[in-house]
Amino acid sequence: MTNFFLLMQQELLLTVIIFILLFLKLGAGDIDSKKLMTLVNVLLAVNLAAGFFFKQSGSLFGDMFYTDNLLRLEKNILNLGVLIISLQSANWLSKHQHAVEFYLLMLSTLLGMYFMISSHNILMFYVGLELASIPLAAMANFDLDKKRSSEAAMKYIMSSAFASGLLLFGISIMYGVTGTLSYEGLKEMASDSPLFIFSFILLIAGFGFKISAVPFHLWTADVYEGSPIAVTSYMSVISKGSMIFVMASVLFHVFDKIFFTWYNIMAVLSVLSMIIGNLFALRQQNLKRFLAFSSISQVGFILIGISSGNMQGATSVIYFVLIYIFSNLAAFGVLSLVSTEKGKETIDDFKGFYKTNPALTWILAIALFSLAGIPPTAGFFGKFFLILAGASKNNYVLITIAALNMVISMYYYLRIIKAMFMDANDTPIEKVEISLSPKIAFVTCVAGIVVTGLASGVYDYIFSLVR
Amino acid sequence: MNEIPLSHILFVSTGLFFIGMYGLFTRRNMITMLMAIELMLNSVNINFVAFNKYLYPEKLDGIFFTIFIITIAAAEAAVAIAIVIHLYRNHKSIDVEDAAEMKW
Amino acid sequence: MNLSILLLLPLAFSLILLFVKGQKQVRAVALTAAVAQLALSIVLLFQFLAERAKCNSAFLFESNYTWFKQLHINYHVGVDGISVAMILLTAFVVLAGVLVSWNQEKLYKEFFFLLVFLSMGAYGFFISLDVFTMFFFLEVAVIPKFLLIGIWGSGKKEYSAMKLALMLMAGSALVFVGLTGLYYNAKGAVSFDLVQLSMHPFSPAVQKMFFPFAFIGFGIFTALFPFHTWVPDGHSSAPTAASMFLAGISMKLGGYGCLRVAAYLMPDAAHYYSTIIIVLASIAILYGAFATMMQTDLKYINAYSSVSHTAFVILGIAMMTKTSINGAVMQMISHGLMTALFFAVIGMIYERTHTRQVAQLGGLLKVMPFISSIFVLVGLCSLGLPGMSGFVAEMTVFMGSWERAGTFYHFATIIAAASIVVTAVYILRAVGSAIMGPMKNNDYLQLTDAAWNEKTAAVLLMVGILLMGLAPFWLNDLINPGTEVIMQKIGMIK
Amino acid sequence: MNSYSYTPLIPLLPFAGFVILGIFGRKYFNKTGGLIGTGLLLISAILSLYTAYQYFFVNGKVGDTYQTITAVKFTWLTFSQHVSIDMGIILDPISVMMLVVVTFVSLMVHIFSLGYMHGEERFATYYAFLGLFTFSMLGLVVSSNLFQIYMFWELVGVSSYLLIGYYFDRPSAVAASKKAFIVTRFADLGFLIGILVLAFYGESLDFATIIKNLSTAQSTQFVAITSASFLGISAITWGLTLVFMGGAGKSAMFPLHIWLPDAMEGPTPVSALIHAATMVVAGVYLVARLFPLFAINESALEIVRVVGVTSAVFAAIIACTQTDIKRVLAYSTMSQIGYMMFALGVSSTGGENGLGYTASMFHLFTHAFFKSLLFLGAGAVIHMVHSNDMKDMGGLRKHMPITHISFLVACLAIAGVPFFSGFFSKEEILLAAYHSSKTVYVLALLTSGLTAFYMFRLYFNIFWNKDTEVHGHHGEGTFAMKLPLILLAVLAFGAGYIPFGQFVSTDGKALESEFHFLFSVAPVALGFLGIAIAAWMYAKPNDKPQRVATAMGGLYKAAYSKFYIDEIYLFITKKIIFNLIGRPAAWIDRNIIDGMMNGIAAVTAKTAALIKGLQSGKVQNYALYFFGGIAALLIMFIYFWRP
Amino acid sequence: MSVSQIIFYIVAAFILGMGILSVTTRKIFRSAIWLLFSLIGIAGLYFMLDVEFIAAVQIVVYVGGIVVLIIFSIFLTQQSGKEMPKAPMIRSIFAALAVVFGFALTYLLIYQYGFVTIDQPFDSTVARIGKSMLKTDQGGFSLPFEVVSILLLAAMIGCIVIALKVKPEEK
Repeated sequence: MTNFFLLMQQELLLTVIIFILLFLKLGAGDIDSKKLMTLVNVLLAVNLAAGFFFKQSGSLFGDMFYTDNLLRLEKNILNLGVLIISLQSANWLSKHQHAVEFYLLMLSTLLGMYFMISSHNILMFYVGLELASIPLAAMANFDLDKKRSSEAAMKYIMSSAFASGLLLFGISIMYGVTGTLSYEGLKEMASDSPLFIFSFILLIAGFGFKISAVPFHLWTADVYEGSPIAVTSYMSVISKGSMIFVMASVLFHVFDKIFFTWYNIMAVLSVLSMIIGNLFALRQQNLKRFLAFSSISQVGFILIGISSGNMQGATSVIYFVLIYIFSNLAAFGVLSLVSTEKGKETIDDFKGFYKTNPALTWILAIALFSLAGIPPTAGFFGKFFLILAGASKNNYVLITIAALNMVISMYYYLRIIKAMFMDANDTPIEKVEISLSPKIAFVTCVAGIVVTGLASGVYDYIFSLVR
Repeated sequence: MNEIPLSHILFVSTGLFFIGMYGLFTRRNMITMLMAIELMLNSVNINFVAFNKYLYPEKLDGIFFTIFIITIAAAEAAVAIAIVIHLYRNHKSIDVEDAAEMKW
Repeated sequence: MNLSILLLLPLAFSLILLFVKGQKQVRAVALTAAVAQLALSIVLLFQFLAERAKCNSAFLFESNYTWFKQLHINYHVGVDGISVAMILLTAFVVLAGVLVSWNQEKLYKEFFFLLVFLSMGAYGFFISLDVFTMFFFLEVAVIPKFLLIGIWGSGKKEYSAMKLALMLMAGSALVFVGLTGLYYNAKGAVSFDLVQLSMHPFSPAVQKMFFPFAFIGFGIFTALFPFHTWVPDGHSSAPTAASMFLAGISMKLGGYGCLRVAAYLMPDAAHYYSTIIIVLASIAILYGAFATMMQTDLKYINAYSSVSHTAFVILGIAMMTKTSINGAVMQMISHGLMTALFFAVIGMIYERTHTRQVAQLGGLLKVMPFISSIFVLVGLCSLGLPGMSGFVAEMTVFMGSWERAGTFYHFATIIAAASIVVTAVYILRAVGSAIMGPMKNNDYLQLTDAAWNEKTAAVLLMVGILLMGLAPFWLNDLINPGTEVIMQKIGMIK
Repeated sequence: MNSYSYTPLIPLLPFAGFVILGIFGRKYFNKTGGLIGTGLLLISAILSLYTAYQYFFVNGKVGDTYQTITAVKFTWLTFSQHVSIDMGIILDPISVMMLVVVTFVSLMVHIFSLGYMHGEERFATYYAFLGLFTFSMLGLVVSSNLFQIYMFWELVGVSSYLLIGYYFDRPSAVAASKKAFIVTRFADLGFLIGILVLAFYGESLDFATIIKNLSTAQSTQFVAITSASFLGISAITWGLTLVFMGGAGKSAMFPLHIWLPDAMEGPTPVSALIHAATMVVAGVYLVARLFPLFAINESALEIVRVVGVTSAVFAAIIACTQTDIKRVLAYSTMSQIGYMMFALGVSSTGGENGLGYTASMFHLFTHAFFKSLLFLGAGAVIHMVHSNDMKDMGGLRKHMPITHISFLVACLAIAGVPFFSGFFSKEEILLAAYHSSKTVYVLALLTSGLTAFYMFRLYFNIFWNKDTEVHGHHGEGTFAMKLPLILLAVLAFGAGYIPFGQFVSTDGKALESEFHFLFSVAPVALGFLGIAIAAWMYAKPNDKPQRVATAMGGLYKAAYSKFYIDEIYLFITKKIIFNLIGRPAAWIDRNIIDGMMNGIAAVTAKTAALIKGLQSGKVQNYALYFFGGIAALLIMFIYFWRP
Repeated sequence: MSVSQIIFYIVAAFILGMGILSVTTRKIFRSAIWLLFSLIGIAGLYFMLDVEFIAAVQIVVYVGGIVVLIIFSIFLTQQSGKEMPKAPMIRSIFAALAVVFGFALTYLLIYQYGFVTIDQPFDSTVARIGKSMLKTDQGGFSLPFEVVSILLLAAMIGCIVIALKVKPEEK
């Protein structure tokens, strides 16, 4: 029984948090949103800290649930991301009348992701996946008075339903072919038969939908643009990150037999994602939409790391997601502040931003540098190691394409830098006050961006956990 | 009952799946799109049940999967309909073609 | 001496700069930083010479720490004569750059911060013995350049900054691919360590595959034809100190990389591709010179001439004789000093006259004899006047290139040598109409000559030029053991 | 250590002058700069004379042969095991002779300039440049190493550039300085490549070693250089010809002479020093320095000969038509150097065969004095009338007697009138030419007649002919200006009496040159004829010059226009190099190569715009593409890409 | 051909036919009804496959729940009699092509795979299902069961937040 509590400690804690909130909402009626947020943040921090305490691995529920230190770390990374998002969206949430519900939904999706990560059974995976996506659609609609928000939610739920339909069809065929739902069984039964590959590709498409890999990415930009910014950042880092973790472990451990098939699929998807993501990102004016495409191209890089199929690749992927969370959230954080306070989201609005908001400009700049992969930010290390891992399979065409795409991506990141630092603007965005909780979030992000790369301990730690 | 070949059942489910997909592609009303999605999910259910019965009768994996799909489909439909209704209430249209403000 | 000080010092100073307020204080800190760097590099030089006399290893002052253990990435630093020379060059140029930008008013704090930060990148690059670290520092230097040009530049600065950043990024992307290839394909070593890699030879097929990546990649940094077009725009839009750094040091990163990474680690491929590289370099030398001839903007003149001059570095490396490689290194240093000074002087002129168009200037010698004399001197250095660094370097390249027997190589050398005439043409045209000739604008009569900071900067670089020009044996001694190590690897092939 | 260890001082003293005056002159020594420069040079000149004395009369000889003494030598820059640039001073008859000539003429010019340049704004700078030039020229003549000579060669070029462009606010001066530099640079390119060739095969840059290696018939180096060939011409011919190209450029030989007349834009004393006596003979000196190699290669020597004689005749013809007195002198210089050049070209080594060599050096020696005298005299005249054009002059003999007499002496010397110095050296050259090639001899004879004519045309035009108004506010000039004239006049007369063959010859042994009375009849007669014609035409103002010019028709016009060589060059540079190479290169760079880079960016942007339709905003399309993507993957990985 | 086979083909044809009608008819209300029939047909199929529990769930959840929900929302949003607009022609064509192609490909693959059925009794009684549902060890499904409950909770909250009429803020 202790085993049960120790193994599921993160999930249980999260559930407890959800229920605390639920009862608060039901019992206390209108709570002061400031207090509420402090409470949630503290609880999340506790959950985060607790994640580092227990080091147990094992499975529960007849192998439905499995956890080990790596998975704990992955969950903790997500938890950290949620905490940062929570801190950043303080301004937005304090004005929103459904703050508690927002947290309830967000934390349920997080719970879904935990289960998805810990799943050792494809059914469990599916349930976790749906728990992670259905409430997300509701969250996308949280700007209740904005048409774009509803449109985004509609697009998300439709696409997601379609994708899960296909995914389920794939899973059903896979079940038909292998007769098992457990990962152990699938690992054993995986084969090269066309029907299995068929089902496998449908499964990949399901993954691809969540991580928005091209060509399964089309919902991304619209949904990101329309959703409230907190949701956008949540989708782009947490939701995506969780799926990447799952994908890596599923591909590496369950489908290792058909490595050569998925290796090629990953290569194709990665090339497409990088190129298409970059090409679209080039033309964007809206920063949220821009970050959507940039995140698509980032996924391309992650897929390279996944394609390596070795420990180095797995480590690099997790490492990169961590870095990506820091960098992307730093960018979204700035955007969130400006957008909430001043309602400005386009690149043109940010012209001359440096004159009025030097600190925010530097934060955004550092975040963008990290996204672009420029040293000494962590993004450099992340990308370098991903591609290095990809190169271990001697696929230098892929590597070259990736490297050249870094150049293209450089252009659009620098375009924003240019707008902020260099372009003249008569009416720049006025000075934005940064309250305490976003400040903490920014410090965390920037520290993360700087330290995660230079301090090799992080990478080594992840490496030591990877199976 | 085993005289019905599995492949024929699969024919039905596959057919239903793609009928649903066609509906999803071509229906402009969001509610009908949802209906199409339900068809797709049902086809998957048939698959699971048929596989379970015909190939792996010793365990109940397929049956359970079906049960969970049905549950989740209900939840999904509920959220989707909520979103659609919200859209309709605020913007008086549930035609997908009208909900294409964000693009490019 | 612990080489990491070379990194920590600029880093510390750049951080201090962030917390200092007021123009006077900021520039005082920046100046201190630059002087400290120069002092440090001079100390390094003497310690190096003393140490080398005692011990006979390829690299001195090595320190090697594990960085990313699982990836076999080390923080491995060490210097040989070539790197010491480059470090000295950097220190000279940075100090001069700080002095020249003394009166920087717009966003001065950021300006000096970036400048000092940049210098850290350069030092890091030159002391690295691990290819990863080297690459790290290579890229560290890109963004500060972009910002320096884009914020403080002139003309179509945003375009130029972007172009520079993108092309340099493209260069480092190629380098990156080359490096990953090296990493996995060394026989018996999965490593980025330069020393390790050099001990585990690559198969010729591998070399042939990855050499172009590494060489072109680094080549873009050093304005390899036809990837040089960032040079004219970037240099001409940059503020003075940034131009000085760009042309003086940044372009050398490429040359150094071509030599230290591409040629040194992949000698077979270097031989294999040498023909085509020589062709490109010869074209660049002469073509660059001709293109310079038609420029009307002083900065463009110098920028294009940089294309022509740095191609000597490429030529020297591709010729692969000991003398030519010596010459390539010398040319790097010479060009670094010379072009930095040239940009400094152009900056001074521009600051006063607000034009860089040759046609609008004239007779400056009358009103600002110091600046004009330095302009003439550096022009003469550029066209290879004996007694100045340019001559020594170019002649060494010529001699070295000619040592490579074969009509093709001789012909390439002749083409390269022919540039000395064209160089003379454009330099003298510029000098003739900007510095000499009648005064074209009477407003210029009010202009003042160089201030103390500008004089110091100019004299500093001029001393470097003359030191190298008058006593090249000294530099030769410094770099010779380094090139010998390289030659041992390259020379084995024949 | 040998007794010549002080010799580095000879070049270094003027260099010290350059450094001091160059850095501090403008501020601190603008008035006294001249004296400092002159003083330093005086010491240098005394040291040179002392060296000459020591060398020629005390310890230069071992047995009956003058030795080559290496006074100082250290390695400056090592290229490879054998090849290095050494800085050194070697003393042999020609270098010692040149030391004397250079320091002496330079000293005269320094002194003369004290008066001539008095009151200039950049007085100290002028002396700094003079010091730099003297240093470079001295360094050049004592070079022990082929590359060392090249370095100083470049340095003299630069000092010449600086001095020609001394009046930097005159566009013509700027243009002239540029032209001089670029033309000689072009020639130096040849020189440089020649050095590369010789060093490559000779495996050394040291004169002695290179000559030893390449002239020993059986040595490996000799075999290599004579057997290697390019375009059917042996490597040694290439090497020597290219080296000679450098010499021809600096010595203003046809067709690289175009810079010399323009170089007269510089201050006149500078012309006397650089463009008459010293720098322009560097080419001759270079060939003499490498003469052992030239002597064994007939093809190279042939080129030297042809170029020399062509230049001699060509320049003499042009000189007859020019009206700018300095230009006349410039062409005359070119012509005389042509003499020296072909004298080398007709020579070979050893004893009597080396007569041409000795004669060339002899003429170099005498020419230095009378030509610098002519220039200084012209300077004095220009100082007086403030014009270069002989149309503005006439009848000046009354106003400036000392100038007149000294100028006359120099004219007589150059015209080859017996008992004047030029006579002796010229006779020797003619003799050498006569023995070697009759064509050369005839042309040389013709030139000597022309020389007499144009010199006296000059002389009469300046000092006789019409009387001109002279704004005689400062008379004939200061003592500083007169003293050099007098001293040089003495030498212009007396230098010929030195038994030159005793000291300078190809093999270091004394060469007894006998004097053939009958042989000298023809040149002397021609000389007098030339003088007579000049007197007939120009002694009094009349219209004969016009009539003759009209009678000569096209030839006169062509000669007056310097045979359109300048125009040809202009055509080549402006039309061909600038328009057909430079402009296209710049254009290609901006539009094609840079256009490629921009094009990549544009194509990317265009592609991005083209595919934007994918993101149509319609969720059903997204689903369709989604399915399309899956279908594509399915087909790809099920049917085509099975690992 | 046995009776059950014949019944199967009739049911199969009914399911597919209703499905096709449901996605093609222009009247939205009819569309819902055709969907209802199709789902009932599927329930019939489950009966034929001896999975009565699933059939019952199908009837309860789909027919009784989802379709009703849909019909309600149709009433909320639409006048039922109105014809629905047609999709753009090009998309219909592509959709048809994609669907036909996808069906052909999928079924071909399934057909070629040749599932080998084994003749074994299939015990899908409610008792067995119930026991498995709450078992926590091997073969149990209690964890997903619990997770789905949270999912339903979250979905409910989401629906409430979105669909609840926003009251004007009182200030």
